[in-house]
Amino acid sequence: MKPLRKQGIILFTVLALVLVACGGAAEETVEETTPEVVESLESPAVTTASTVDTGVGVTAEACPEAIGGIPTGADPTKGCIYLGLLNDYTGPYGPLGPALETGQRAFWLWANQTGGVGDYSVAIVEGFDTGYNPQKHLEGYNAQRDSVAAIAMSLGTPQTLFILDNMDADNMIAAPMSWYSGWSYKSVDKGLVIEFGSAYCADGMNAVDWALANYPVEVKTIGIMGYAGDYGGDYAKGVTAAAEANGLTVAWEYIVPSPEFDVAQAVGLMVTKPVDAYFPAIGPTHMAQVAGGALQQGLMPLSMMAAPSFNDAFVREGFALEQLFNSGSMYLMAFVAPYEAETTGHGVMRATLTSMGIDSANTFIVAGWASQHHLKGVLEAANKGGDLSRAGIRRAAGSVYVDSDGMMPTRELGQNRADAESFVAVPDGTIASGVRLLAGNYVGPSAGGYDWESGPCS
Amino acid sequence: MIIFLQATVEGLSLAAIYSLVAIGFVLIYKAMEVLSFAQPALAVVGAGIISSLAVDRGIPFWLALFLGVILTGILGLLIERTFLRPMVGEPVFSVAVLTIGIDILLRTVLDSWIGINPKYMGDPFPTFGNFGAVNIGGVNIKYLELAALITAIILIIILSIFFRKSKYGIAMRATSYDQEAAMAQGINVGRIFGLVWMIAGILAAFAGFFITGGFNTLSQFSFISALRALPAVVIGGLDSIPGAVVGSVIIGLTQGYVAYYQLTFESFVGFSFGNGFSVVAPYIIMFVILIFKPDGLFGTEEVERV
Amino acid sequence: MVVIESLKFNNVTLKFGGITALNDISFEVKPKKLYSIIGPNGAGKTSIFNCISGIYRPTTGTVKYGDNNINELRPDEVASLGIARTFQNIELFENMTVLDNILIGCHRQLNYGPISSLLYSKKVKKNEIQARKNAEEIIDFLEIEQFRYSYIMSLPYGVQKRVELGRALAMNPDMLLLDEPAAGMNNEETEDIARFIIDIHEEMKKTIIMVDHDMNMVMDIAEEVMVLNFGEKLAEGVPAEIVKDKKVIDAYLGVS
Amino acid sequence: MRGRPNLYTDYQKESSIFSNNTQKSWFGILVTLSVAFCFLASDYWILLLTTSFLIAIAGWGLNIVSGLAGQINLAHGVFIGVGAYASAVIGGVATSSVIGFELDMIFWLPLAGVAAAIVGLIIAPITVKLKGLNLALVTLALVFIGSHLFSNFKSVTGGAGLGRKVATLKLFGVNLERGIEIGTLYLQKNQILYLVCLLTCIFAGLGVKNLVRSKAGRAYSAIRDGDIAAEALGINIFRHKASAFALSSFYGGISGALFFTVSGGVEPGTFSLLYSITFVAIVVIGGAGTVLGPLFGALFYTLFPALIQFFLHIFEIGESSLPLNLGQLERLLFGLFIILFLIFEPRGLWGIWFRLRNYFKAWPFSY
Repeated sequence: MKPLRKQGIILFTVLALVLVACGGAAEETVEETTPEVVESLESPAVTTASTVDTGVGVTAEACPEAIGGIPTGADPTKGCIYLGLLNDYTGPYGPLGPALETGQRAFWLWANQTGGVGDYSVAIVEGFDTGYNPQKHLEGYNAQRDSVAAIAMSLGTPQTLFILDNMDADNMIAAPMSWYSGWSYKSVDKGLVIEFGSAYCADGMNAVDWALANYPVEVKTIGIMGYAGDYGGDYAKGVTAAAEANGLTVAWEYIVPSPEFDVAQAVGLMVTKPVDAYFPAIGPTHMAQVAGGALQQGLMPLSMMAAPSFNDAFVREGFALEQLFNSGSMYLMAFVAPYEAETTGHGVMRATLTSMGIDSANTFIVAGWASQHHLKGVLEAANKGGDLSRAGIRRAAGSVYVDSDGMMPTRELGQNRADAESFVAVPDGTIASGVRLLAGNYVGPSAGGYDWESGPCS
Repeated sequence: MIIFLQATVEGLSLAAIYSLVAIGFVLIYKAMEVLSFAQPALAVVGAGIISSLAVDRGIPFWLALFLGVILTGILGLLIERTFLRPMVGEPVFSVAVLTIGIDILLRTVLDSWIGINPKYMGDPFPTFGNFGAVNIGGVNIKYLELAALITAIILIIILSIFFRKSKYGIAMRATSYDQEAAMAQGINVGRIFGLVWMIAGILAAFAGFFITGGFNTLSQFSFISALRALPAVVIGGLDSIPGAVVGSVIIGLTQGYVAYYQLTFESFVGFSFGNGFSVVAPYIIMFVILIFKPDGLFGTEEVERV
Repeated sequence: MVVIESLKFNNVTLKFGGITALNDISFEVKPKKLYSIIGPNGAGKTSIFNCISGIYRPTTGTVKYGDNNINELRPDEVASLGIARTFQNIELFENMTVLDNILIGCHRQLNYGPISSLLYSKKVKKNEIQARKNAEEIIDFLEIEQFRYSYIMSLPYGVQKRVELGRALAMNPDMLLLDEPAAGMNNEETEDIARFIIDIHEEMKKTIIMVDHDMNMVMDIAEEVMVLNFGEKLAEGVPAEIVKDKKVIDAYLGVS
Repeated sequence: MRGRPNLYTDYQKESSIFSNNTQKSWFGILVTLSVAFCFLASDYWILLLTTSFLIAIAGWGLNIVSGLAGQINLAHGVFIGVGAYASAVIGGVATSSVIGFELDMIFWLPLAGVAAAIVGLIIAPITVKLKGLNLALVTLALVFIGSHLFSNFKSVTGGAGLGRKVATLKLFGVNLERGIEIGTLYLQKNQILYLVCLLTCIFAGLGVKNLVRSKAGRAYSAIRDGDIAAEALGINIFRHKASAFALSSFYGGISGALFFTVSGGVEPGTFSLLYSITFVAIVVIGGAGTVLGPLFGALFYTLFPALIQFFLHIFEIGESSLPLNLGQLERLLFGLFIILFLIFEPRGLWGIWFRLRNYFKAWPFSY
């Protein structure tokens, strides 16, 4: 007999023996992984139950006192609901990831101190660094899926889409940190993504409408640059739609995936085909390089930035482009009213942050905080319905009224309709948050006339 | 036409930067037959030192630049002494991999210092007049680009005088020609190796500054720009300094023209080369040239001896 | 058994840039001869070997082995015709054992590809055991048993020379090119090598071309001798004639 | 006969993989332990070891072309990528943006290797002409050209920043995505993958061992140590360099197919220069040109982060008190290990093991 074949047989024999021998030990894992799939997403969830079923990620033991260096504010007499966190610490949103996380942790600190969710406090586990990469995002999801009831933040559109099938199989819902218009439609998100704020697509339309109505210089030719498959595509769709409606010329569209965005090429476009206004939906690092590069070529067109393109560091003293961002040619679409806004939610947030010793008015802390309101609403509904298993939470997310203390419009989740009320702001170094709100809950004629029930823009 | 000139200026300034790194590669290769993959790391470390001195410590920029360049040179010297010296006589492959190790070492320390927010050099270029550019007949030339061009030309002139006239320069030429004969002539070859690394470090630091100066900023990805000097060296031939310069010009201009004309060209021919093409174009050129001239355009052919 | 062929140089000239390494060289080595090429350093002896084994291409002229124009072949194709060689500055594979070096010599006789290698099929096994037997015979013949598992770098020079001879023999060649087999050896080692060469020639009936500048050994064992100087052929003939040739004596005395 | 390691009673024994019963039983014990591991260890450790096996396979691949045949290849990651995408296309699910045929693992696993090998052969006419540093530089260019193609070949790769899902785990028509029940035994997906990778790893290792103890392996080493002498011995350099590249790519392709099946998705940005260089470093640290080296290197690479944490724990060093974060510390030490091994132990971990083994063979009689 060939030695190889002989070895193969030995190997298989050993394998088989060990498999049989270990058979008993592995048995108890069966029930844990057998998935329970929700029969109907439309089935009524919000009933009042006396006992609460729980599942993965919900424990009778109390939450730890602090995770990630921030207190959870958990009640030691209550159980704990764990939430996953897929954050970016090293990729293009690396500069913003920690701020988002601080906002989220601060939110649950406040929520736990004010009663938590039924008999439970809520804690976000240690964040997983996804590097804004879909593959690592999935790895992070797999690392956390067996220990969390839902995901507090899944950063990025393509990344979240990438794990959607797995989320579906696990009945895992997630709050996104992305405003893709698809999140509002079950055909795209399978009812799993708990969206908040206006979609990029609506922002894109409102950006065009607002600029035409309010910018002192006439805009005729525009350019669009953005990250493909990401908010760039969605924002570009909105901008294109509004440009068409208003008879503007789109001179160029530079939409490439974020890892391939070439600043030299973007600047090259602005030089070779000058425009009156451009609509960037890129990351902050690239934004500064593009704006600075264009300026060095003597170009300073109107720039209507999608929210993720801006970082309040741009208007801080000592930043080389401070003057440019304060020059009145740069505007941004904000996802939520800035730190200083006068709503109940903003007030509570400011008080909580101050009590934590955080005096930063960073826009991304606000975004992080705001992102958790709807998730809390869903968890509360699930608790009320007596089912805090993942399937129960998913069912609850299918139809629930959520409110954010005035931070965002009150709305019903699970409706196939995207939000269109945008915030328009201008960078302003004299304000703590770095942005001054110019228009809140703004809906321009393009977004107003658009049929939002028709499905996602891109 | 103005756009063409603009692309040419951008390309030439890139060429200047690449040639600084490329000459460092060639010097080390000529003297020791070592291909140093640590060169791009030295460039960004140089930029890091300048930034930390000028911005974090508040030292006047010109002094910081001077100190940064010298310190990077000394770092090169130290690397040669500690890591390269024990490897004399080892196979080229081992030494090349070793320099990859050095590259990882240097960049890890630097990356941890950079963090996630890009660093500025504190240079005077962005705040000059019209945000640091001069307009000549419609062509915008950034002061930074101008400085890179002038610095590269001056350094190349200084180096060629150094090799022709000074005692050490002549000794270096002798060493690169025949190591053993040089030793027999009483040249301290070890000292020459150190000197070569020091010069390479100084050149790299200048390149590092021009890569990251102005709005370009120093980030964890800056080294990729310096790495593009590698195809320049290969195109020119590993052991030829004029080759390194020519190679750099080829690579720089390619990148400049691709950045400005790729999209126009693609819409003309109706075929896309793909996103980020300007970044791979140099490598494709290098690939093609190596197929036809395995020793580069100016490299010496190896003769086999049995 | 393949018919043993004769080797013919027809007006071979070899130039490197401005230097002429070989100038219009012609000679013939008949089958089963022990032919020797002598000459001072730089005379072009090794260049002749390099022209035979395909490392250098003659600038003009042809090298024929039987009907084959071997000046057009790659080194491995030349080797496949049954021409083995050793090198002046020992080109053994230093990171391997003596046994492995000799087994590499058997490369040509092993008839299977890399995929079979990977799977180690029955055929491979049979082949390998046969090769191992052949290798052992050569080890026996050259009396290097105690070095079988030693790494080359750890061996003395004389033994390395013997191993290299063994590696060439392992190819089971018809013609053996020996480049200074006795260089750098003491008298005793030289005698050993001479004995091996004679055995190879007489018992194994192989054609041998030997390059050396040790006149004594060459004159003792060679059947025919060619003398080179500065790339030119000075003389050719049986040893007894050559030692009397005035040009040869001049050249040798002039150099050494 | 025991205790006399270099005494063989016949040639068959001498050329076999395990020359004595002690070695054979050690191998058996190791395999048994490895199989048992997946039922005893936590998911974390199972994943870690699965990764080690796959890195070892890729490492062996690189070792064939670089360690054995001495051809520097800085683009091994590209071949791994080719394997990953081949398997994703053959075994993956088609979506609106990417193609996929949802075939069985018995198709996609070998074909992934074959696809990578074919790419290796296609570029062989270029690579075999070059030697040493020039070859290294061409492969460097390959890294950039390869990742450019990966990023832009969207119907296959999903595009940069987006990526695609990989092959589904289906073997002999049985879908294993949700685990499988065999009688009373329940195997989770990660346990199945662990066993598949272990098995592949064992066969890959035996393959390398077979290679070095027969014609092709010896020819590769000959080319590495002296290509002129090798040619003079009748070794066709072109064919052997090309076959070394093809075999190496085959291993890389197999590894890539399984590697990304374990992570679930693959994004073109993965196949960067650093990714390829990591494999070079793993082979160097493990011991280039040796059979066990890449396995040692792979285990070292995947386990040393855990080791660092262990030491930090023992010496009660808090993560926050370090000047670098853990990831950076790992990278720093990794770089340092490359340097230290090259300077002090060019034969890598294998060299250390070799000396230890010889020491204990002679124990208690030291020389």
